[in-house]
Amino acid sequence: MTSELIVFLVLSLVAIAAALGMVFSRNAVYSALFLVLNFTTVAVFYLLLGAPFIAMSQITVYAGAIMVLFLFVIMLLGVDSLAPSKSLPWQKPLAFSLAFILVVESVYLLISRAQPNMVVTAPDIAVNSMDNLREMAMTMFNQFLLPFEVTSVLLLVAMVGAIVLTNREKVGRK
Amino acid sequence: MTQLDFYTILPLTVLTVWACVLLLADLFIPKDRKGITAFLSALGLAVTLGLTITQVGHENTGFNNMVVVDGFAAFINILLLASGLLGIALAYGYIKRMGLERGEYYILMLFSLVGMMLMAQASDLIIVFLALELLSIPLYVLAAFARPNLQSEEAGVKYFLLGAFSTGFVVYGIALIYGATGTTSLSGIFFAASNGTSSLLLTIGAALLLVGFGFKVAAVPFHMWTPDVYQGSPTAVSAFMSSGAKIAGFAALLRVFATAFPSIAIDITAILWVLAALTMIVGNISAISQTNIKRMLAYSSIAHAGYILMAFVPYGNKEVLPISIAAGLFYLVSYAVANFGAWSVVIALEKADGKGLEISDFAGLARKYPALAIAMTVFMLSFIGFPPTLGLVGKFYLFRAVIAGGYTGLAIIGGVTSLVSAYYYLRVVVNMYMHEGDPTIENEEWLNFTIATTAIATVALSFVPQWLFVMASTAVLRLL
Amino acid sequence: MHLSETVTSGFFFLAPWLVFAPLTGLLINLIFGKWFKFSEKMVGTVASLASGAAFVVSVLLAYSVSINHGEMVRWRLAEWIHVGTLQLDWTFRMDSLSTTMMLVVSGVGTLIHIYAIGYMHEDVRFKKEEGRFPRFFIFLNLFIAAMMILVSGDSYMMLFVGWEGVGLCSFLLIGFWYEMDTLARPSWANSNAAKKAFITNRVGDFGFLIAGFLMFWYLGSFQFDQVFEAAKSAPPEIIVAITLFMLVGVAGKSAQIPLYIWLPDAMAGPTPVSALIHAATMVTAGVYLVTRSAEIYTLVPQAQYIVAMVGAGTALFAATIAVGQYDIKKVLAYSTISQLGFMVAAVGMGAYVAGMFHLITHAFFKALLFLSAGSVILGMERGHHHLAHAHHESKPAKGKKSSKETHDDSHHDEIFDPGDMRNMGGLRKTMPVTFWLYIIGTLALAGIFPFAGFWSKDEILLDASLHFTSIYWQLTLAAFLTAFYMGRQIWMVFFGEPRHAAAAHAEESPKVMTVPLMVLAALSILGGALNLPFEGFHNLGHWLGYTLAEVESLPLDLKVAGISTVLALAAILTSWLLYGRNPLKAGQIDPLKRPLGFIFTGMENKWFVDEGYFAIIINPFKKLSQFLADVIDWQFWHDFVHDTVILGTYNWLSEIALDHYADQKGIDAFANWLGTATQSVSATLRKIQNGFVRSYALSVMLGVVLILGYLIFK
Amino acid sequence: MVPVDYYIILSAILFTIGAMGVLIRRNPLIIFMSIELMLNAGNLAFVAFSNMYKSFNGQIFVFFVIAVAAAEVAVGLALIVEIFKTKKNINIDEMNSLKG
Amino acid sequence: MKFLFEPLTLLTFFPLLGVIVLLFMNSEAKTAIRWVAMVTSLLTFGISLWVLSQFNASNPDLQLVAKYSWINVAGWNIYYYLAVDGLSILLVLLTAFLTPISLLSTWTAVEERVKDFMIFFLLLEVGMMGVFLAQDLFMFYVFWEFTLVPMYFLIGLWGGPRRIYAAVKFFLYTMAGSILMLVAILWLGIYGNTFSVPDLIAKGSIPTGIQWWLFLAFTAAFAIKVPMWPLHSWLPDAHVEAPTAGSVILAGVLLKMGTYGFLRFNIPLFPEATVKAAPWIALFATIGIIYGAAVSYAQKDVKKLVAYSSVSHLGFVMLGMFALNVQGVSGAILQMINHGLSTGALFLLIGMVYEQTHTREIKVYGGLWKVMPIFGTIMLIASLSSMGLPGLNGFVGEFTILLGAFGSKAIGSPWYAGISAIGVIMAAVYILYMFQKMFLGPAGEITQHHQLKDLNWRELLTVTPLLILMFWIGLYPAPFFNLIAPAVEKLISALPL
Repeated sequence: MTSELIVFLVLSLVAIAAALGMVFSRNAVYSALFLVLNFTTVAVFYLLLGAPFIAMSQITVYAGAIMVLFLFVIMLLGVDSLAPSKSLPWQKPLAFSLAFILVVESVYLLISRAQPNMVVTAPDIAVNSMDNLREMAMTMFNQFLLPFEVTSVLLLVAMVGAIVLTNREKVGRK
Repeated sequence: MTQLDFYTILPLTVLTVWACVLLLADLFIPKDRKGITAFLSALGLAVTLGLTITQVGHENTGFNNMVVVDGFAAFINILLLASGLLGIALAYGYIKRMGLERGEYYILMLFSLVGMMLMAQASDLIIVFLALELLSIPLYVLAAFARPNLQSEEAGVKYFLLGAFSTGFVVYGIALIYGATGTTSLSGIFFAASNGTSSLLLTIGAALLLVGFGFKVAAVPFHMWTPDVYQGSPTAVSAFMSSGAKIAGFAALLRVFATAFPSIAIDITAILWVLAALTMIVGNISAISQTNIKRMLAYSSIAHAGYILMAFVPYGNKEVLPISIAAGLFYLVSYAVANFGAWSVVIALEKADGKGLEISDFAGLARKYPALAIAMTVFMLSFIGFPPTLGLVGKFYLFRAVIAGGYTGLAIIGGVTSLVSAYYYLRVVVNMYMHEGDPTIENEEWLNFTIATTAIATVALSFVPQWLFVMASTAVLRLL
Repeated sequence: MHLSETVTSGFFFLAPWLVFAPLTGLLINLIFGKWFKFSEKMVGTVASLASGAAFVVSVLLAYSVSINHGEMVRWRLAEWIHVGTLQLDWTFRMDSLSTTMMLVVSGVGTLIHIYAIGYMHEDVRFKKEEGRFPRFFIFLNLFIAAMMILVSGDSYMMLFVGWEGVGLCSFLLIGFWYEMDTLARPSWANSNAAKKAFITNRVGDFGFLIAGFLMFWYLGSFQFDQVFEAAKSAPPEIIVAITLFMLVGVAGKSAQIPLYIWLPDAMAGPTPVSALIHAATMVTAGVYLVTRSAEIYTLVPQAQYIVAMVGAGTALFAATIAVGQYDIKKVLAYSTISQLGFMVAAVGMGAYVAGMFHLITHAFFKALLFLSAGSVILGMERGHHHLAHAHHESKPAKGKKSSKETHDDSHHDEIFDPGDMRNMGGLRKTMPVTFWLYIIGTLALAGIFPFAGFWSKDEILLDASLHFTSIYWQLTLAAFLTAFYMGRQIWMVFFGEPRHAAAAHAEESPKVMTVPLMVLAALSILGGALNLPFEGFHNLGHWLGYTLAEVESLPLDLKVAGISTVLALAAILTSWLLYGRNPLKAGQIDPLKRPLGFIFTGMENKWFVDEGYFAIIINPFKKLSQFLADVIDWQFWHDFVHDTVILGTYNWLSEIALDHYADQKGIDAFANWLGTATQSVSATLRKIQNGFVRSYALSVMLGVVLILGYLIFK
Repeated sequence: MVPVDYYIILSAILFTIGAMGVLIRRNPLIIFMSIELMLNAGNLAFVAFSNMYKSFNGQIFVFFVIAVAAAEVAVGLALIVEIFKTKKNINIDEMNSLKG
Repeated sequence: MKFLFEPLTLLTFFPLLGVIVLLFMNSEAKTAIRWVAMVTSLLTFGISLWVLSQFNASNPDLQLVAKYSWINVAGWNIYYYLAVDGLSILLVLLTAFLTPISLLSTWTAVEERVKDFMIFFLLLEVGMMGVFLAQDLFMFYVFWEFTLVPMYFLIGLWGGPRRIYAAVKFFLYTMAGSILMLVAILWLGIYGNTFSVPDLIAKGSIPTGIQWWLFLAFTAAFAIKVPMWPLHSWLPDAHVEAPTAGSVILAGVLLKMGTYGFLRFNIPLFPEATVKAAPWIALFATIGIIYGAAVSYAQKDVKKLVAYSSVSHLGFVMLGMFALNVQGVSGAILQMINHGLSTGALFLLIGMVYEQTHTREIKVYGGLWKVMPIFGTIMLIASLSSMGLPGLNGFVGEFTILLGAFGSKAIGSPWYAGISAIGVIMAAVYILYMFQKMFLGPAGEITQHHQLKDLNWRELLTVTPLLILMFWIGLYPAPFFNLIAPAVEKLISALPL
């Protein structure tokens, strides 16, 4: 058992625990914080996998911007917990069993049937360097130019949409 | 980046730029004259349509094989743009009447259309993914456009949450496909898959992707948002969604599966078979007990997704596929035309206070507005697949293709469920003709134009369907 | 078109006019009658002339046949049904047999037409339906036409056309007074009788049809000669089957056991109809059919024996019933059945000439009897009418009486049956002409020397005595009963004192009625001359010999003739002892009632055969069809299977996917019916489209899990 | 060395947890967060595969996914805020005026 | 565009001209509308007679062929293919003949939405003509389904109290059958690479096992339409609720589409299966004959009685057709016409009295003949024709059918015909029951209390042509048999008997 493996396992447990915490915590704020923890852990994985740029994006965009926005909305709405629900009593057990089956399926699949046999290489210096980043930028603005532009349009649309939805000046139909 | 690259996305670019310009221009258009935005949007669509037509017959890839221009894309794009035009026409009076008149309505539609068109042209899963989002996000907003109307907002939230949920599956599916093949390019996947890499991972990735598309086209069991969203959204949005999103979804489904995944056809075919059968059965049966016309049309759109899915079932069979897909496209056209017509009639009857949406509100329509009733009857007959409408020809082609593919059982299910469908479609006709009532309608010229155009097209095209079918076949031949 | 090349001369070209002549009369009356407002006389004259023309044609044809030495001649009018090997034509066949029938039909028919002018004139007035007069003659003419088709057809199928055609006319004429019963009260009785006749005949026709099918597929044709030719080489069991199925037809048309039941009811028709159709002509069609088919019957003696037994059985059975009847026409009706039994027995025994002979003489004297009976009935009606008028006029004077009998005014016609012999008595004084005519008819029927009936009946008995002893005794007994019930009738009707005021006031009928009767009476007296059983006098036998292959010409057997004559006289004597010596009083029960007890009850009630048919066939059929229609077809198949199962499943399926399920009681009930197991399934499913985002997501998830499961574990 | 399988298994578990969260929570915000978790799981798988193939493509895809997620968040939160303004409540189980 | 000038195109689509004219007419001008429809249908009848004059009776093949490629892509080969032969000529004439008669019967019966009524009626005529003339399976299917639509409206808009139920049921039942037929049609189209029926027949040799399935699929559609027992459940509803003209056309022509379908498609396309199925069809036909007759007898509604009698009568048609010999098949074709005439006449007549009394319950009538002598006489003739009295048309058909079925090699047993012949007796039972209870006997409630008028000239004119044909066919059917004989011979000779 190598050190990376140990680190991986520990971080995995943290990530899973954070995810479960997010899902099960009563308080929405806790959920959001658990999710931030999870995102951070995952960012570490990205580093381990030799993707520093993505790791940084993860921290800044996800854990930073997006989650802050979430927290902001949670605070704004002021709803921190809901009373236990009477509706859909069978929803939970069913969800658990489906989730369990899905996990079993995927683990079974990955272990026994479809092995992408390769081993993850250690994050060497070369990968996590500026050269690497430059390389990536080149790819992105050459090969992936179109998606990039589409993404920009997408963000614009999202912005317009958000404004349309929250702009109250022009009241719609009664 | 070459000229050629830009040529491939020329119509898209024009439309996007036009939408951005309108976004700004809209600020200067006075509140009571938002019709100008509508006309300008339509103008943009018309120009784009012209440009797209010039692309017919060309075959190019662009942006490092991210997008393609081919007959298939052109066919779908023309269909989408036509839908867009109809969508504007039927919305023009409606949003005014409902007090929703805001320029963003049309602009969001244009953006959504950009996403749809991009979807048809995509030849890389990245583009597919982004296009899917680009078409969806404006639709989420449009669904909730009638805020603070609770139903509309609820529709928006439901659509959004479930859409995002299905996006999760799409992302994970693409990840698995990438894991199996090392690429996201459709042709790359095809080559990798042909070389026999880890096909199960690929299959599962493809299946998850199918879930995403299934959600967009409202295939059972991914359909459940549809009735709620169609009912809650402003009717004009439902009309646009039920045609445009469906066309785009099917276009992507076809493009992705036919070009990237022929090697795993056996498994996917089995899944598609079940999906198609379930969709037809559940869609039609659920529609029976509906009393709200919007919900009924929603279930009807689910059911028709099932029929179109049938065309995809034999997608691994190289001999049958061309006619099968062509039949599917043909059916898509016949569905879209009748669908727009039917929704337009619903719009004509809808009142500003949200009344007039029960099927019983159609009672007596034939006596008071015979032309409208005849048009609605034509649409209903087309949905059932009855002469003399395009729907019959569509079903005929479709069933023939399915039988030729060796799926007679599926064809029989299709037949029996269309029998079931006759039951609820006829109820509309019964209400219009055989019950007494005193309906009032909104007489809006563009709406009437939409109804008349679609009704005439539904009947007239059924007598000369050949050119349309030839077009569809040619489109498919280029693709395959 | 002339089909027989050897014959060139004669009036055969007139053959189609056998049918066209009466049809012309019919059409004239039908189309122009109303237009030009034909008087009753005019209508009657046209119809009689039409019928008379048919008679003239018949005479000419018979003459033509005779000058051609009995050679059969066929005259093809048109093609009828030509399909593959089935080649049916409208072809007339003239030979001695068919021309004989033509003569009888048109001859008796014409006389009855004339008689009916007088009869119907009064009848429509008694029934207060004067507008119906022309209709009667239209139907009569139609009947003559149909009968002519029957007797002149050259194939079994053309015969069948006439066969059903006369059945139709019978239906129409029995139901002529369709809105009343025989006593002119509003009732379904007459129309029931008409319907019964038609349906019973249809049962017979069914046999005829099956016989026809067998004939076509095994003998290859319907044309008489071809059938006869082919029959010679056909397997006998087929011939037996054909002949027996044909016997069913004969039983239907000629009122033999077990299908005779319609004939007594058929007396609901006006009396000329009873005389013409239900005595003289139509009912003898069966006898004609067997005679016509002599060549195939001869091939299978076992079938012949059955035919003879049926005939003899009918003769005896019907005679017993006749003894117990009170209605003057009912007696004659059963008598007719009985006499038809004689004829069928005769032709069954192969005594075709005897059968035909009896057919002819019977046509004369039975027509005479019926028409006379009609005259009696009308006489009674007149008497009653007269009485009613007198009563009516005198009523204001008898104010007391009308206050005492409050119902007098509304029921001033108390139920009076002019045909009931118990109301008659002593009519010989008021209706002398009719009386004498009736006597002649009775003697002829009873077989008293030298009346026509004596010769023809004797010939049958003689034949029977030579061939089948059992049949001989049955027939002899029947002959005895015949004389007895006719004697009973005479005593009851014409002798003694009037038992009802109407009888006392009865009036004689007019000339237009009595003259035809006289002609018939003459024929009844002299008809025996047609075929006297003496060497050189077998005229009819000789004549029919042209057509029939084997003809027996038996001499008179004094033993047989003696026995029958003695028995007949004894029977008349017995009847005198019972009814003549001490005439019945009004309201007195029949003197036979006491000595015979339940046997007489059986006779009175026709041995309860009608009731039996009701119990065994008609009511079960009604119940079955009610059950099929209401329960099986409507409640089960239409309502339950379609509405409940199909529609219910439709709705149920759609409801379980929704939440409306619980609200809909009807569907709930249906689900209950399906059982609790399905309910629990639906209880799970019904929540699905519940508006909850999470549930919708669950559905997506379920789909994913299932698809992956399929892919991984398949 | 950590086999790629491990990362994929981890991502699968995270994905499932996210999906489960969507199914069991009633707060749309948490549901939305669960969806973000699902996307994240997908991203993790992408990066792992990207590493396996020694290619940037996977990473770039992840970049786009993050961008899309941001866009979705903008619209999604706007929707949720909006319905809260109308309903004064965001319990997803009470958003069922549309059903049947 | 040449196809537009084919005689059969003209015949099929001529009523559309009337529809177009009607569309532009003021819907209040009722009389003018009636006349336009009437003239259109009469001209169509004239065209059908002209087609008859062009028809060569001795030629067993398809004639006046109009065959043009219509949709021809990717091996579809759908033709615009109209033609007529001995099997269909009589039905074409019947359609053209009954339409003006039905229209005439609506002259006063239909007062509401006259324009719509006439439009639907003429459209129906187009559909029916198309069904009988189309020789391409696709075209046939289009027309076949199309007839449902106008009929649906005719029942649903101008029908009785339960008209909607009846209309929907009619629609769904018929469609249920045709769905399976559609699948079979498509299978055939793929198998033969063409939808043209003559080409498919010429190609022949469909494997027997598959033939059986295809036969069943086609049978599903046709048997429901006929309707064969036990699929008749829609018929009483449709007949009872339909307006008079609708009933006439429904009984007269629409039901024949089913029997015609067997004749045109099942028998020549699937000869082996046909021969194999013959005893079964005969069995069902026989049950239908007896059952229909028995059920008729128990009806209280006169229209229902006649409706059930159709089940019985069409049982005869099926029996004769599947006798698969020349007598049976010819008889069956003629019986289709006969049934159209006699049952059509019965419906017309019932409609005429219904117009005055607004009830169809048998027991409230009685003694009608007395007050309506002409009506009664005509009714009697129609009834007698319906029960197969020799000398009238019904007999010729039933007799040849039973004769054919009795000796049929394909059916293999005379029992079916023998038992069916009992149906002839039962026909007398229910027809006479109906006639007696309505026309004979003492005057019933309705007869007493209504001032019933006898037929007027228009009504007489409506039924007289039917009466003439009844007598004509009954007495001299040769011209009719001559028209169908060669085609029937050809049909039979191709069977593996």
